[in-house]
Amino acid sequence: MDKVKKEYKSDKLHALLWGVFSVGGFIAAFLLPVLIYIDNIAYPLGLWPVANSSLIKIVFMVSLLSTIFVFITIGGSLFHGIFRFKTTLPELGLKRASSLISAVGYIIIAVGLIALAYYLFQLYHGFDPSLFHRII
Amino acid sequence: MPAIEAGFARGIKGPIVESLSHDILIIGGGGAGLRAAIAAAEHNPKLDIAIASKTYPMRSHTVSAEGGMAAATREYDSLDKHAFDTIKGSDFLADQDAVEYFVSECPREAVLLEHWGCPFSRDPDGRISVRAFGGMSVKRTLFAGDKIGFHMLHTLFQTTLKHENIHRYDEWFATSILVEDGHASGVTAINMRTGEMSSILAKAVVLSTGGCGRIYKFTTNGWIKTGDGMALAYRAGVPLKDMEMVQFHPTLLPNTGILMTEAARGEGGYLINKDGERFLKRYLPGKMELGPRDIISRSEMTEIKEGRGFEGPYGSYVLLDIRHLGEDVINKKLSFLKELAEKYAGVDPVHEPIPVRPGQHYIMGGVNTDKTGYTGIPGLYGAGEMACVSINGANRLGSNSLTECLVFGAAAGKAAAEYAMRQSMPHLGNPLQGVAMEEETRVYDQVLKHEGGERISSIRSEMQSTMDESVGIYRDENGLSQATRKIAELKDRMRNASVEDRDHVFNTELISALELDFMLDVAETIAYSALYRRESRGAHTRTDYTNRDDAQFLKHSMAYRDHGRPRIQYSPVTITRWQPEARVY
Amino acid sequence: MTKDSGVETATLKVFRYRPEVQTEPFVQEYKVPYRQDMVVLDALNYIKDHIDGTLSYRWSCRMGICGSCGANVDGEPKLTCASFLHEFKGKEIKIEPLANFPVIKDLIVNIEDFMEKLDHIKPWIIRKEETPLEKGEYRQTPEELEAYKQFSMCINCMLCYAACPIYGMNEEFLGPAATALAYRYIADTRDQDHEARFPMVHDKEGVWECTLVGECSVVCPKGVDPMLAIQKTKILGATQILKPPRRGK
Amino acid sequence: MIRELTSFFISIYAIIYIYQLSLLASGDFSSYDLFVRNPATIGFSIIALFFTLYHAVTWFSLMGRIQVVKLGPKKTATPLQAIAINLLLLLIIAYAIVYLFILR
Repeated sequence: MDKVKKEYKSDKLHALLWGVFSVGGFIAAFLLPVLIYIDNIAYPLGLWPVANSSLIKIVFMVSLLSTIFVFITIGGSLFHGIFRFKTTLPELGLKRASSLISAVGYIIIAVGLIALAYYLFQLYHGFDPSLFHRII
Repeated sequence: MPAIEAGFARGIKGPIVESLSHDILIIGGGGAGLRAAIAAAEHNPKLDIAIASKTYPMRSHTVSAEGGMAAATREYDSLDKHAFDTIKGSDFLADQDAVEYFVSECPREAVLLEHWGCPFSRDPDGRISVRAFGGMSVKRTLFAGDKIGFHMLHTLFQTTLKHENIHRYDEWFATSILVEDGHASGVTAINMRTGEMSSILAKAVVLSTGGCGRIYKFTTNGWIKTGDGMALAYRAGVPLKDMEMVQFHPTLLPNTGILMTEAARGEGGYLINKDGERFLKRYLPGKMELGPRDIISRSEMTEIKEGRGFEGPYGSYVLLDIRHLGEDVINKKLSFLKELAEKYAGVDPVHEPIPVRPGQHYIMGGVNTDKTGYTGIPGLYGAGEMACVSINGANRLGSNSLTECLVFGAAAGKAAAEYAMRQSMPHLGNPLQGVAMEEETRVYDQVLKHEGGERISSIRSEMQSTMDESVGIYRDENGLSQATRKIAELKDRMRNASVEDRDHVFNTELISALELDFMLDVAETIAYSALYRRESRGAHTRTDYTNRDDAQFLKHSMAYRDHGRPRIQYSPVTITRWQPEARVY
Repeated sequence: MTKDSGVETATLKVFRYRPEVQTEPFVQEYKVPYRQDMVVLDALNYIKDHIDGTLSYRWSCRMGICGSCGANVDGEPKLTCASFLHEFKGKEIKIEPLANFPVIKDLIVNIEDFMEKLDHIKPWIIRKEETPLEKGEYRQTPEELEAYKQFSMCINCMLCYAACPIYGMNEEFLGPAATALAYRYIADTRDQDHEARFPMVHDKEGVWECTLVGECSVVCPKGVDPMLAIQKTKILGATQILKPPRRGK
Repeated sequence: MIRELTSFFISIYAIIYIYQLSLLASGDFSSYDLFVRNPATIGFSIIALFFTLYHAVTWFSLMGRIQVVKLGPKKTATPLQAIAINLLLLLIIAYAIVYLFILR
């Protein structure tokens, strides 16, 4: 009858990670579809809204707003996708490997975010605007 | 393959392996027992309190109560009205001082339960909602959908977890009360998980084991309701009071005996016969479906006897029709009833009436106690359906039983706490050790290892059929004396019964045998009390004595155990302000 | 179901474990007369009464409210009192103890782990100030009741734990029912210290372990939807870190 | 399993997009052009779009249950209504982005 009571402590880090994951879920739901459509479907296939345009029209244009938009959308989606994929692995009976997979997942997220920030920064500062005026 | 539990295969370690002790020991973890534990813990946080129960507390049968709990909480209501309704409902067999105490404590207990978190249904202004109930003159039944018992039990159980000084013995089965120098000093109990018997000593023992519905075949009661506490107290020398007063609820599903809550009628449901008429107009013109349970059950039987019932594979039945209440009310207030009717009767009550017939539901009688739960044996208290204070007399009004568990559970817990604070802890020396060892011999040598050959299930089944047939809604001299003879025969045959399962670990068959042994004693007191009460009062209906006879029987039957058999005596009914009158609704 | 000498019968293949008789579990087959309206529990009771008194299982109310009689029926956690034989028509029925719990005997499992977790989450109303009983009940509107009512419907039957693969791998995981009950009190307007339960539910092995499998909510016989409670609790945890730390205590 | 697949496609798409950005950032626009016009890239992107929309629907249905959508002081949306409202919101946001970054 003498119970050893378990010590409980709020796990703030996990709460934060889950919070980012959750916000990432909204980002992936609301913002990602339109980004995929414009940059990787409409642009290469010449569909609306980039059809009949004399200019290259992709979402990324050199403005602070579009830079932030791409960072949030791709960063959030990447975090959400990897985090969710990683958490579903234990279901598949991969519990034992999951801490390794977790580590790999977080590394991918970290490297991805750094690369994303790096390229966006590079583009924002050193981009040749004439590219956007190339006639299709 | 599921993982198996290693380390449980220990078996018994030999004579009375351990002696455990607590200030207060509560046997039974249902509504009354949990309330008693909290009352004692709050009365003195230094007291060491234990609840021993043969099931986990949240499995106790309080969980099945559906309709609600009565308390005069509204401005249009009064304690006197509640008291009079209860006394009239009891056919004037209730002790009126006890009823007055009961109704005065009900509102307080209801508020306490609410403060502890019970999710009561609410009015738009935030007050606890009330509904009408059978035999109650005004709306005073507080409810939580149609699962008040479930919510009450879980609220109480979870509230006991708050108290560090309440310990639990889950799945321990008490086999006898240890009495030393006329004082209750604890119990012998089997730890079902290991099969070991221990004595649990205590300065005070509270019995709250619930009713004994499983004596009957067709009952709303769960498997665990085998009258253990009644038999324990009876064997320890406490009389069982008014045991002939067995309540038959009017609306059970014909096949399973699953209860269709009285709240269905409280909310405005109809009872319908084969001719499509609300037949209660012939029996209860003033109250119709809001009449007391005994009269409605008899009315249904009369309808069936006179050919106005329906015939089904499980006997005759009538219909409970709630279609006119509308889907919204049914979903909000009777959702459990809907779920049960759909699942177990294949009937959607929104669109079809539900087949119902009367069956055993509750026992008004029980261990004789006073208002504080005291049984007359120092240190021994009782509360809940198991006890008979009595507030229910010859017929309990629906929704009084849950508040009864709270009011008298609290009273017993407090009285036990006060008593325990004055006492010193008993020791397991002589003669207690000897008594405990005798009990161990009885359980393990005479019941567990006995080679007899007769199945306990066949004895149980015959007992249940006898009770259903001869000690049911209608009774007569012939049937009752046959029943007493049959039970005596079954008790003889019980000595020749054997269990197939000889394991110690979780031997449910051994527990069933011990329960059956208890039930036979309790059944015998019911049959004898019914045999000698030669009148009709409340739920006790004699076809050979059809009238109430206040001159001879305005008194309580008291069944004492005398050489293993009941000896019936009578004790007076306390009348304070309400003189017996004809019971007309 | 098969016709056996004119009588329809159901075949139950029951997991047996009798630690005092045999150290290893085994499977025993029973044939039970079949009726359309029989539940699995009726079949078990028939076996116990007429065929084999040693078969051990828990049950009581047989109306789906006491929570005793859970078992894995054909691999799915179910209340045996609420699973009809006809649902399995045409085949044998495999009855096993609830998964993820240690077996004590036959279909009886040890649920002490849950009982401790229930104790730990403080499943009672915590008040900073008590109101005297004379002032009556705490007012709570039907809408406020609705916010937690569903989560107060848990009968502790343990089906959700038996269905949860995460609990199967890590018994330290707080699990579905305990979290649902914690949330039930967190969401109750009468409770005045919701955060008292945050360390338990937001523990490393609290809600964060849940990967949204959702089986708990599928098997729940009372519509509690523990997965939903876990998600709501996660949101509380994530928004909690944005708030300033609590003072005192 | 579809949930794992949606998250898989979403993360792979994000990684590919970062690669595309790197091509742009290198200043060699033709390599970017060549990459996004590759039928394999387009094919993958169509699948990714499909799974992202699927993710949106399941996410809205889950979130609709966790955070109840209110239609008025007394009226709460049914789960289906909540999904519909969110999908409508998705279309509005998508058009706003198209307008902001492309049409303007």
